[in-house]
Amino acid sequence: MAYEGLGAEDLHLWRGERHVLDGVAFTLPPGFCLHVAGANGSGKTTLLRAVCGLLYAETGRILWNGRDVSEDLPAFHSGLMYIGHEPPLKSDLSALENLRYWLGVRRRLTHSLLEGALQRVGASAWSDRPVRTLSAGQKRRVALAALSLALVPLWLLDEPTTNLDTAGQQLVGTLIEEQLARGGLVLAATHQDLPVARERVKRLELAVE
Amino acid sequence: MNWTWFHRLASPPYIFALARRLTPWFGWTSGLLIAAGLYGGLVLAPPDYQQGDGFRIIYVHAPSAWMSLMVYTTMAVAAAIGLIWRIKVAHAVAASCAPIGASFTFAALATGSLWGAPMWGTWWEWDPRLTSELILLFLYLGYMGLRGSIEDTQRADRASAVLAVVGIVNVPIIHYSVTWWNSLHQAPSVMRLGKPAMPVAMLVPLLIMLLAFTLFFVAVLLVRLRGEILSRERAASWIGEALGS
Amino acid sequence: MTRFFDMGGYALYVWPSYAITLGAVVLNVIWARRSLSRARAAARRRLAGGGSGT
Amino acid sequence: MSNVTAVTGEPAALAGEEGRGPPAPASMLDAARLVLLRDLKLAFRRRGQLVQPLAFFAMVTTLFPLAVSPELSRLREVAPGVLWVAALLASLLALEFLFRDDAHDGTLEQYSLSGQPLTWLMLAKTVTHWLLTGAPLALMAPLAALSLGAPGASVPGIVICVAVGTVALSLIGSIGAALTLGIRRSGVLLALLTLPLSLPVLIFGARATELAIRGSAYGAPLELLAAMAILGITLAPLAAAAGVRISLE
Repeated sequence: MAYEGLGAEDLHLWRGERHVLDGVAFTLPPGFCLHVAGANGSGKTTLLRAVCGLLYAETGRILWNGRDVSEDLPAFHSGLMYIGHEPPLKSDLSALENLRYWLGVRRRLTHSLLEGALQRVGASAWSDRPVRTLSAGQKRRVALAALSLALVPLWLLDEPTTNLDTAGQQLVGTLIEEQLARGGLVLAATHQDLPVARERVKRLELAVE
Repeated sequence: MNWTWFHRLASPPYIFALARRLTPWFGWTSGLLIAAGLYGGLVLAPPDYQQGDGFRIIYVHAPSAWMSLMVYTTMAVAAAIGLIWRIKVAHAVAASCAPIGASFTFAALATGSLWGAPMWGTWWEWDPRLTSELILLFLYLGYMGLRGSIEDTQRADRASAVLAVVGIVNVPIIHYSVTWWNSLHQAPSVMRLGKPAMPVAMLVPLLIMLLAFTLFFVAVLLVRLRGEILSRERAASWIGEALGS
Repeated sequence: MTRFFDMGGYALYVWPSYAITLGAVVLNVIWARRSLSRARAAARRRLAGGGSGT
Repeated sequence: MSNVTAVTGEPAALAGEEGRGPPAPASMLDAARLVLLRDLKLAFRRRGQLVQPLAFFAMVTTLFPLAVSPELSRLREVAPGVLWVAALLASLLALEFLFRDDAHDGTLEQYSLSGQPLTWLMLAKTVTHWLLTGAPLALMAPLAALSLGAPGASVPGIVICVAVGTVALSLIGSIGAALTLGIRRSGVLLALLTLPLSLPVLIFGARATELAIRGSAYGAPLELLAAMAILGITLAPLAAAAGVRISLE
């Protein structure tokens, strides 16, 4: 049963009376993207949070390269990036400062790396403005820069394309494809289409209870 | 190592049935013992040579004070077990403890004050034991306040469990600091429980009452526990059976 | 008998103490029973209402 | 095992920037330094919030002469109590902000998923809280004490006592702040949880300050205060981290 990549077995999770995850299971080999689809309230966010260990699933396990992640959560965490609905940015700091403090907790950074990542997502022009003055789409782009900087094998993205213009959505697609080409894995929860080549995408449809 | 007994013990249906079977035993035994203790304490025990009949308050004050600490300890141990091994039944035990402990802490404070009134000539004295008891009441209130403010039962269980464990680490420190503080500011208190020379006729009813209250705690805990288990189980098939009878 | 109730002059302190403590005992019994019956009622409602789960 | 190939995703396959190998992970010390620097920088961008607890402390200690009496001999007697109650309340006031913004904008999530020990990051945050409230309070306390009739010679003693005591207060407070995360209008509850636990700090702190004002040796209560601070450093971040994790669930 030891396989490479990410797997989930029989995840059950309740929120109060609601049975949000009802025996969810999937496997995802390296180089593939799992598109978690479903209507609002079908548990997309819950699944992502359960996979990365923020939520505790009452039954079931998460497997990473064939091993139960609960055996060594810190090691699992250092190999993943989770980006929720709202990019975790401090409104009083600039984009550059945000990235330095956010990613710096995980890995060593140099100024040129930060600059490069920001340039990549088209943020050079406004990287020293306080995040409070940025638009929702610009904040998303900062989060994309963080993703590419982290260089981790597993990405968990909650609605990665919201608030982005067409060019921004293309950028998401390109970044995901690069990640897959590196042998990385992506879990993306969105009710929209993913701008990624079909043959690399597996689909998981969640139903509302 | 064989852990099956552990899992059996932690399984809600088993505990639920066990609690239902054991409740009457604990309940009636404690009822009989309370009656015996009251008779012994109020009638058989001789008056104290210093405090006269006023000392008879000890038969309700000491068991209440004992309950306040014992219940808190039980709560903290159950909370720690629930936190570490994620055992729902343990959280249910902890949740059942708080109101019982708080009510007896209040009784211990009230009876302590009533006992102190004729002895000290004032209704409240910053006596170390009473002060510790007061802080313990605040700890209980904080625990129940935290539980009450979190809607999701699981989160409430885990957050309040952390608080209970933090509290039990602090209880000895608080007690020590209050005693230390008290020793600076006033003479040792009049109320001394551990008098070694307590005559047997006085001591026996006290021991009976301590035992009776402990059994009473178990009985009430078992009843509350069943309620807490029911509210934590979701549509499990055994609930139908449990409710049917 | 009056001597018993007088408690050597401490009646004002002894009897309220016993009343408060036994009151706590009785209240605990009542509260525990009520919380159990509430939980029962809630569980029954749950079984009757959303019993489709699992 | 057989299907492990060079292509599939060992983390090393993600070899980083322009083929320079995988990124070097940040050390625990780096992580703590960044958490601390970030909070300091944020605090200085919002100076108003920073000054509030200090202004509160000054206000409360000013109220006492007006409420009790302007006689310095009487004020000197109550001064330790006034200082410590005011410090306790001021530290409590600042606690509400300790994790609130981080919880709101998702920073706590990122901390708990960073692969760094959350306990350690919580300790870094609590140290920041102390630097922003405890340390300034320790510097302000002598001023308040002087205005309450304490002799000038007692200043160093008061600074040390308040500095050590507020370390313990920040640590105890971090537990309460973590546990009340996500609760609306948590202020009163936070006080109810934190104040009973802070009682020993109040007792030993006030006693040490009293001795310092009288000019006697205050070593014994100060040592007890320090013992509590050390116990807090070892245990409180664990509880705070557990509380934060629970609040994220």
